Amino acid sequence: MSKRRFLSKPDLGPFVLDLIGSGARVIAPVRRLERGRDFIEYRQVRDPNDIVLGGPLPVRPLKEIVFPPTETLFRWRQAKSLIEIEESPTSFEETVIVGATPCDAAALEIVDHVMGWDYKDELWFGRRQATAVLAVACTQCDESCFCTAVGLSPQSTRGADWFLTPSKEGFEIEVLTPKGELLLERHDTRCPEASGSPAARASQVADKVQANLKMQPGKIRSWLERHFEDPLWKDIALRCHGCGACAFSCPACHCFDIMDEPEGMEGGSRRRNWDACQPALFTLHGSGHNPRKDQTARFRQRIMHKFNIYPARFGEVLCSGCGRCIRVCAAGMDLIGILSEIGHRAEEAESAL
Amino acid sequence: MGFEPKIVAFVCNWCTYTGADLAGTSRIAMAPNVRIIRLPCTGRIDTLFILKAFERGADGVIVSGCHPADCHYTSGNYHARRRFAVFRELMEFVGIDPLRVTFSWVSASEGGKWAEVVNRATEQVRRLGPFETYPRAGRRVSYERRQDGENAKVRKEYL
Amino acid sequence: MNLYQPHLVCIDQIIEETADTRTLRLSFQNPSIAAEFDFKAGQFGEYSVFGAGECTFCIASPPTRKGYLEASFKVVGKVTRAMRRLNVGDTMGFRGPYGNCFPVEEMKGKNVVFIAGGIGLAPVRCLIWNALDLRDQFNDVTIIYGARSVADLVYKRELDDWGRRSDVRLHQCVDPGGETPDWKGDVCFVPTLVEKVAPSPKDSFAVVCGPPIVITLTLPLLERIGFAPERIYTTLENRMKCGIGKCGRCNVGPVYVCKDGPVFTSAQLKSLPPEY
Amino acid sequence: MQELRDLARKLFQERKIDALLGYECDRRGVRPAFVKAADECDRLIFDQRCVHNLAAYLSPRRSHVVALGRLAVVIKSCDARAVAGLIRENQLKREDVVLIGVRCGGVVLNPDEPGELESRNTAPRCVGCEQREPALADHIVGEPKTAPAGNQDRDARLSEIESMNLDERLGLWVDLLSRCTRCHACRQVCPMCFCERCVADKTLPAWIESSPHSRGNFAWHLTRALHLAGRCVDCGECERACPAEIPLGLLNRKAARIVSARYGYTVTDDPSKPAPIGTYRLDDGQEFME
Repeated sequence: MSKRRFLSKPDLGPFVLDLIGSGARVIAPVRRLERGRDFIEYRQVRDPNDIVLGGPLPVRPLKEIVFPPTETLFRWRQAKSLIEIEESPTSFEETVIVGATPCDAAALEIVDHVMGWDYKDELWFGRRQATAVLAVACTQCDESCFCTAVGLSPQSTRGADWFLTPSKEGFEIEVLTPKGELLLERHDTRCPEASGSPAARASQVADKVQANLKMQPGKIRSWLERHFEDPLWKDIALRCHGCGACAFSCPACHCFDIMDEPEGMEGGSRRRNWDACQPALFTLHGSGHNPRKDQTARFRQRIMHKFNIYPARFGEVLCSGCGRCIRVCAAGMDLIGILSEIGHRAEEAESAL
Repeated sequence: MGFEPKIVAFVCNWCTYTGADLAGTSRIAMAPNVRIIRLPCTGRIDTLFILKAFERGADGVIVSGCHPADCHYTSGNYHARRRFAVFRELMEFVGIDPLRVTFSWVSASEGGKWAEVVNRATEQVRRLGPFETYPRAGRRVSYERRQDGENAKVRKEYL
Repeated sequence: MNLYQPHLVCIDQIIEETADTRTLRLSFQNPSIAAEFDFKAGQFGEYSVFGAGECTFCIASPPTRKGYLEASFKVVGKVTRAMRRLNVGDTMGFRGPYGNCFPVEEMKGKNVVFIAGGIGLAPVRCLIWNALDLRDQFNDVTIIYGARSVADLVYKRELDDWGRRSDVRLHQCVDPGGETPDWKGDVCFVPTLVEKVAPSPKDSFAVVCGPPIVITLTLPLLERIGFAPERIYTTLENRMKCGIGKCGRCNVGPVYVCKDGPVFTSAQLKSLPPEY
Repeated sequence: MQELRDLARKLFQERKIDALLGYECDRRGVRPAFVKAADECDRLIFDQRCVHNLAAYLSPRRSHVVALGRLAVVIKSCDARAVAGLIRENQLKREDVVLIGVRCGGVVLNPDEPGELESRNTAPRCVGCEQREPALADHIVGEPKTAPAGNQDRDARLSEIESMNLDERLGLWVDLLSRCTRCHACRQVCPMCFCERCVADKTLPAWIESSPHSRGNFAWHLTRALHLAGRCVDCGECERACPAEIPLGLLNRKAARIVSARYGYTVTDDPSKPAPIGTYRLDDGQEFME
C-alpha cells in the first residue's frame, strides 16, 4: 500500500503552514539554547522555520504527546454527600508530528500492546488516533544509540504514518498507513509523485549504531529468566541514585500513578501522572511492607520489565534503543554496557552447557 | 460588584490570635475578607501553607505572630523570620508578587494593629486584583518559543 | 467515560468490625449498573473517596447476594483514613470487578478448608458465604481463623453464626497475649492451629489469606500435610493503581497481579520471584 | 593518578577501609566507581571529567552503600562542602569515613565531555573557585593544579532575570518549569537531600502535588530551593541530572545570594559553622515585617 511522494525543501514551510491552517496542532523538533548548549525538543510550532529535521535526538521522547505527563481522568464537584462527575473528553485535538525520530515513532507502537491488551485505554488510543506521525530517517547517532540491537534501525518505518527520507532537494515520502493516506489526500498538491528510483538510504549511521551494541534479545531474555538472583544486580545498582530520569525520558516506559487533587473548595480532579519503578514509593504498601525493598530490586525490575516481562507478554522488548536513559543518567548507568554484559554472560552460560 | 479578595491569615496562637480576638471583642471595624487559621507559633508556619493557600484560591496571605523577644517558645519567631525573609525573595524571583503576602508582628494587646494589618492587606490585594497569575489551574502548558514581549500571551495560556 | 472513571456508589451501612477496621455496604446509584453488576468470588475493585484517591480491596460480600457489595478495610493510609470519615448516605466511587477468581466450580462437591489471619478473612469470607449460600453443593467446610487479639477478630457476628452451624467446622485462635478471660478458642498463631486441626487433604481445597507471615508459613505446612500445591489458593495484595494491567505497579515477575491474579495457587507462587 | 591508586591500595591493605568510592572510566567517559578490594584499585582515575559529587552516596538513606562497610571517598574541594554539610547535620560522623582529597584545577560540564578543560566547557562552579585542595580531607593526592581559566560571568543569567519585571519572571519560570516531569532526579542526586521521606512524597496531606503541572512544579521547585537555602553546596548536580535541562541551579544560586546578602553566609567546608537557616540573630533584618 506504500505510496512514494516527494516534498521539496522549499515546500516544507508552506506544507507545515497548511497543516496549521487546517486546524492541526503541529509538533516538531525545535532548537533550544540552555546553559550555553543547544538542545532539540519536541514542541508545538507556529513558525516552520523553527523546525530542525534530521538533527540530533530530541532530549525528551515523543510519548508526552500521546501520554501527557499529567492528564485529567475526570473532575468531580461535591455538595455535601452529592458527587457530580464531569467526564474527560475522549476525542482529541488533531495533531501532526513532523519529524519524529524512527525510535520514537516505533516506541508508540511498542506501547500499544500494553495499552490495548485487554482493557483498551481510550485516552492513549484516542490521542494515538488523533495523531499522525511523520517520521524522518535518522542521520545522526552517538555512542548511546542502539536501535539496531532491538530490531529497529535509523530507517525503520515502524509506527510512522509517513516516512520521510531526506535527499538533496527535499524529502522522499513513503505513505504507510490509511491515516497517512488521509493526510496525503488533504495535502496532495504539495506532495507530487516521486520520480526516479527510491532515494538511497544512508547506511553509515546504521553501521555506527550497530558498532555500539550487538544483542540477541532472545538470549538476554533466557538469561534474565534464570538469573533473578544474581550478584550482577547488586553490583550494577550500587551506582543508581533511584531517580526516575531514565524512565521519564524513555519513549517506551509507561507506568503511571493515579492521584486525586482537590481544586478550589468544592471539587477537584483525578489525574494520571507518569511514574517510575525506581523510587521506593512505587511499590510501598500502606502497611510499610515493600516488595522491592532496595535499589537492587528496583533496578532489576526495570531491566526485567523491558527485556523479560514485556517480551514474555507481548512478544517484543519494551525498548526502542534511543539511548536516552544512558544520556540522562547522572550516575553513568549504561544500558548498553549492562546489556552487553548480560549478553556476554548468556553466551558463557550457553557454552557451559 | 467589585472584586473582594480572599485572604488567608496564618497566625500564632499566643499573640496574634489573641490580638485578633481583642480586635473583635473591642468591636473594631475591619475588612471581612480575612479567614484566620490558628497555629501554635510562627515557627510552625511552613511556607508550603502559603503556597497551598494560593493553590486553592487565596488572593492574598497574612502571616502574623509574636513580636521578637515575645515568642511563647522563646525563639520560634526568630527562626520564622529568617525563613520568611528568604522565601519572600525567592517568591519574588519566580514572579510572585510579594505584596500578596503580608508578614507582621501583632501582640495580644494590639487589637488595633491587627485591624490595621487586615485593612491594609485587603486594600493592597484588592488593588492587585484576583491572583489569577498564580499557576493554580493545574494545566500543563505547552509553550512555543518564548520571545520578548510574549509574556502577556504566555500568561493567558495557562489560565 | 474512560476506563478510569468510577461508578458512583452510596454507603448503605457501616459495620464497625474492630477499632481500626470497618465494613462498608455499598450500592450503585445508577439502577441500570446495579442491575448489570456481577462478579465472581475473589475479584477486587478500586474504591475511591473523591479528594483522597483510590484504594484496592477485594469484594468481601459473596456474588450470591445481589444488590450490594461490601468492602472491609483497615485504616492505614490516606484513602482508608478518608473512608473512615464517611457516613451512611455518602458517595464513593467504585471501578470493577477486576482480576481473576477462586475456582468455585471446581470446588463444588469437594471439601474446602478456609484459613485466614486478621483482615485476610475478607476475601475468604466472600468465598465462605458463596459456599454456605450453596451449601448443598459443597462437601465439608472447615474455617480456621486467627487474629492478633480477640478485639482484632473481624466479622464477629458471622463467626458466631458459623460457630453455631452444624455444617461448618470453625476453629479460632488469637496470638498469645491477645486472649480475654472468656475466650474459648485457641491461643496460638494461625499456622500452629492449622497444624493442630490438621485438615485432611483428601478431596480438599485450601484457601489461605492473611498477612505475608501467615502465608509464607502456612503454604509449606499444608503441603507437608499432603495438600497438592495446585489445590492451595491464596491472594496477592500488591500495590495497584489502575487495576487493569496498565500502570505497571503490581508486576511480580512476568505476572500482572491485577490481571493474572489476585488469586494464585501455591504452585504458581513457586514460579514467581519473591516480590510480593 | 598512580598516587591515588597506591594510596587506595594501602588503605585496603591496612584494612582501614572496606570499600572506596572514586571515579573510573567507562564506555562514554567517567562514572562513579565502587572499589571493593586492593587489586581493583587500578581502575581509579581522576581528571577534569570527574564531575560527580560522590558525597551524595554518603547519605544514610543509601542502605546499599552503607552495607559496604567502612568507606573511603575521593573528594574535590567542592565535594568537601557537601561532606561538611552531612557532618554538620548529623548524617555522617567525620571519623566514619576516610576522605581522599584530590587537587583539582576545575572540571568540565559533563563526564562524557571529550578534550581538555577550556573556558568554553568549564563547569560554571569552577570559575572563580579558589580552593585547589580540600582542607577537610585525610589525605591529599595529585599534582598541584592552577585555577581554571575562564572569565564567564556565571551569574549573568541570574542578574538578567533579576532585572525583569514580575510578569516576565513568572512567564519565564512557567515556561522553564513546564518541562519538568517530576522525575525527582534533582533531589536524588543532591548530597544535601537526605530526608527519609521527602515532603514531596508525603500524602497526608499532600503538601506538594505530585502532578507535573505548573501548580505542582512551582510548589516543588520553590520548596526545594528554600530547603536548600544556606545548605546548597553549589555542586551543580541537580542541573546536570535534570533530564529536561531545566536550569535549576538558578534557583539555588538565588537562594545563596539571598542568604549571603542577608546573613553574610557562604557555604563552607567547616562542619562546625552553623548553616543560616536553623539559627538566628536577634538583630536579623525585618524590613519586610509590619
